[in-house]
Amino acid sequence: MEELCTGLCSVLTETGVELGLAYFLSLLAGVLLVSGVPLLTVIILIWIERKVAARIQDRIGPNRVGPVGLLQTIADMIKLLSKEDITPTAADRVLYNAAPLVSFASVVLLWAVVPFTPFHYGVDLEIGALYFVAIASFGTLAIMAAGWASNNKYALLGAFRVVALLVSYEVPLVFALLVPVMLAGSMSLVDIVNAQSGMWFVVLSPLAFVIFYISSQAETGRAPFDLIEAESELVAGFNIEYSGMKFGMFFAAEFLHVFTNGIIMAILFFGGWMGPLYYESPLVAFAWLGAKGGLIYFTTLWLRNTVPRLRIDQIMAFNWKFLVPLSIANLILISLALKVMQELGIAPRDMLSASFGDLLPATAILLVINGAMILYLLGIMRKRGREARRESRDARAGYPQAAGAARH
Amino acid sequence: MNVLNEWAFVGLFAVLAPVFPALPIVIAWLFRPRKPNVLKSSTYECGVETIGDTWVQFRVQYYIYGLIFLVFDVEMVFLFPWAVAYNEMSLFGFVAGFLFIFLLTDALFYAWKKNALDWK
Amino acid sequence: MELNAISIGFVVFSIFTLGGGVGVVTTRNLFQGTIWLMVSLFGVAGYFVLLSAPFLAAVQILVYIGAIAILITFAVMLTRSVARIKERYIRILPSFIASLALFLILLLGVTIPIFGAHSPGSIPEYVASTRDLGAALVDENGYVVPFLLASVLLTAAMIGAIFIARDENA
Amino acid sequence: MVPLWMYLAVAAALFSIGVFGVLARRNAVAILMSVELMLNAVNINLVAFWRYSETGTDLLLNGYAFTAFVLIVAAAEAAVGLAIIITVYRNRRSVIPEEAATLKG
Repeated sequence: MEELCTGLCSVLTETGVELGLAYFLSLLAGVLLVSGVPLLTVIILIWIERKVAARIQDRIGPNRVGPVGLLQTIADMIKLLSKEDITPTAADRVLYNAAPLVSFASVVLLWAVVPFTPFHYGVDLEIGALYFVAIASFGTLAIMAAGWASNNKYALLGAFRVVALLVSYEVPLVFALLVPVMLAGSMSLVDIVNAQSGMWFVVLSPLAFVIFYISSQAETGRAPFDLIEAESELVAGFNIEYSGMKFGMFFAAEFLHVFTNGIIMAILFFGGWMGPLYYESPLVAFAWLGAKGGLIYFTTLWLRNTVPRLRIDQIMAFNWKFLVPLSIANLILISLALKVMQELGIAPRDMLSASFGDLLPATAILLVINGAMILYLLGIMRKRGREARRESRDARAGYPQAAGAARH
Repeated sequence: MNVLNEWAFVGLFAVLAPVFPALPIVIAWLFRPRKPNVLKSSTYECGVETIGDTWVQFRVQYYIYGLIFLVFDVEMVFLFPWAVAYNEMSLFGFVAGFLFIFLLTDALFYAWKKNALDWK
Repeated sequence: MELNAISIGFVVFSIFTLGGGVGVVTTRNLFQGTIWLMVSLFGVAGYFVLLSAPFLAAVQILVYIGAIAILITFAVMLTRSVARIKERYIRILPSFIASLALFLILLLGVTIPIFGAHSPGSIPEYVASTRDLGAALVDENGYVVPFLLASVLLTAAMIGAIFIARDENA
Repeated sequence: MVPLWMYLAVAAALFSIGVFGVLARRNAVAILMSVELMLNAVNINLVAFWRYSETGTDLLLNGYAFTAFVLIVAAAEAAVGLAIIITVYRNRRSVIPEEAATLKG
């Protein structure tokens, strides 16, 4: 993006445009180019999401508008445009209208730091990874504002539950995010990708990836954490009073957020644009990123359409009593092991220049540690599962009538 | 591109980002039908006029989750620089960071033992 | 002050900061007050960017908009009758005069001595990065003691606040 | 670049707004928010002085690190302060500090 901006800037100044204006125009072109990517993908994403959901549920999905239903989203948009937009009289008008804008904008803003290829990105901020977390917090505030501004008790209750869920799962998310930052020794997303030239971080710390994956599934409000859209419990949640295009914006923001998280995970743990022949052409690099992100995105859809929703107390207990301690333990163990290895000279201190061979001993040791932790966790889960089954069996034995009711 | 130019890009991005969702909403505002009536624009409830206020009593548990989250979030102010400097750090620096995390884990442990983590 | 990206940013963020601040103290509705507070603190984050401290800006947004705003909202909802009562301001005129006088004193006492000093040319080119901060935080000659004390403070705050806020009958 | 005194002037104004809020508001939550404004005015000053100090080249991090510490203290203050407000509200159904002055002799 840098060459493009400077190039455009110099072309414009040669044609006689004032320097400041030329600079502004080239910056604007860069912004439009980068933001075009998420805006175009969101249209396709909605189609993909519906098609995948349909296939998993043994349906066909949209297939009428356009070839294989590709234009269904356009048709939906036209429908939403013609819908009456109701603003409740009791609502706080400014916040009510601002909330969907902020919600969508906060997701689009994330794309400013996404490195598409080694040389094509919006900006390479020194604090890229932190930017990702900070911008996402605008989305949380937007949900809170939407729930409050609707002046509806269901909306407010829904917003409260969702916000409690979002902030809770942000803790393990950030602790898992610290692992790639620590390994790469930088928060810049470009540096993080480059540091994976020797070994993908998912190999060095699979547990961090799993924690990040689960919490980002919760952050986007997807099943099994879909309290945002808990239709059967809260009428519709925080967006109950929204209609027409404003509702559509919350909807589009959620879809885009899921895909954005897939891309971010590909960057943080799967080496971003890295892959065979990525240096041949930026298109190949871009394709690698898209393929990795798309694959992760597909698994989140799969999960969403397969698992049932958890109760809120289960969700909270799972987060605070399992995921948070686990993510802290993971961070401590990984950093301890790596530091000891660095002091002994087994592991390199600079991931950027480390080759595959340099990293092999460190990888093996970290994998063993991770494997031990996973085995230990499976042991705990098995014990808890056995206890839960025994409890339910005892309950059934004690209350035969209740057991009968449960069986039918 | 120096640091501030990067942020000029982000700033412009931030200005334009809300415009993208605003455009369809404005277009919809131009084309949409307008047939408001009192019933339609009233608050969505069970059909009966709300008595009193929307405010319902919230449980204090929300605040406690928010509080624990706040403490862990603020911790990131120090943990991110620590993680960035990790590779060049001596063993002493690592132990300091380790103690930092350990002390905060204590607080989480306290909350757990006091059943403050349960959704009641 | 010539017209460039920095001066435009400065003006915009000043409007955010001060406008938000005025909004906080004049809005009676506490939820709207929280939103105004966030507008103001967003402006402060913008200043941090202009002052080449982007890490602090990101952390400012993360901590205030991500966490403190949520916490204040939860507290407002828990003490819910507050938002309904018509809060009367007290001592408006004396408070206004006092704060105005304070502003003038600060302006005279702080601004005049450094007016003209630190001309833009003398601003250091290189600024410390996040890595420098991280290294200094755990350096024995740096901030390792405050670093650990901050952890103790946070632990104490969390334990204390949970102890206070918990329902005794639960 | 913007001269240093402009940052200080804005910080002074923000601090004064915060002082006005603390003096004139009666609601404890509003007072807490005003205190946050004052703390942030201090932070602007710290970062501005850090940036404009001519010794910035030898990596003096004092202003930078201090701001981070102020942020932490502000967060701890908000957490404990709000917890106290909630408890006082629960016991006395009021969030006006003057009405909760039982400890005063």
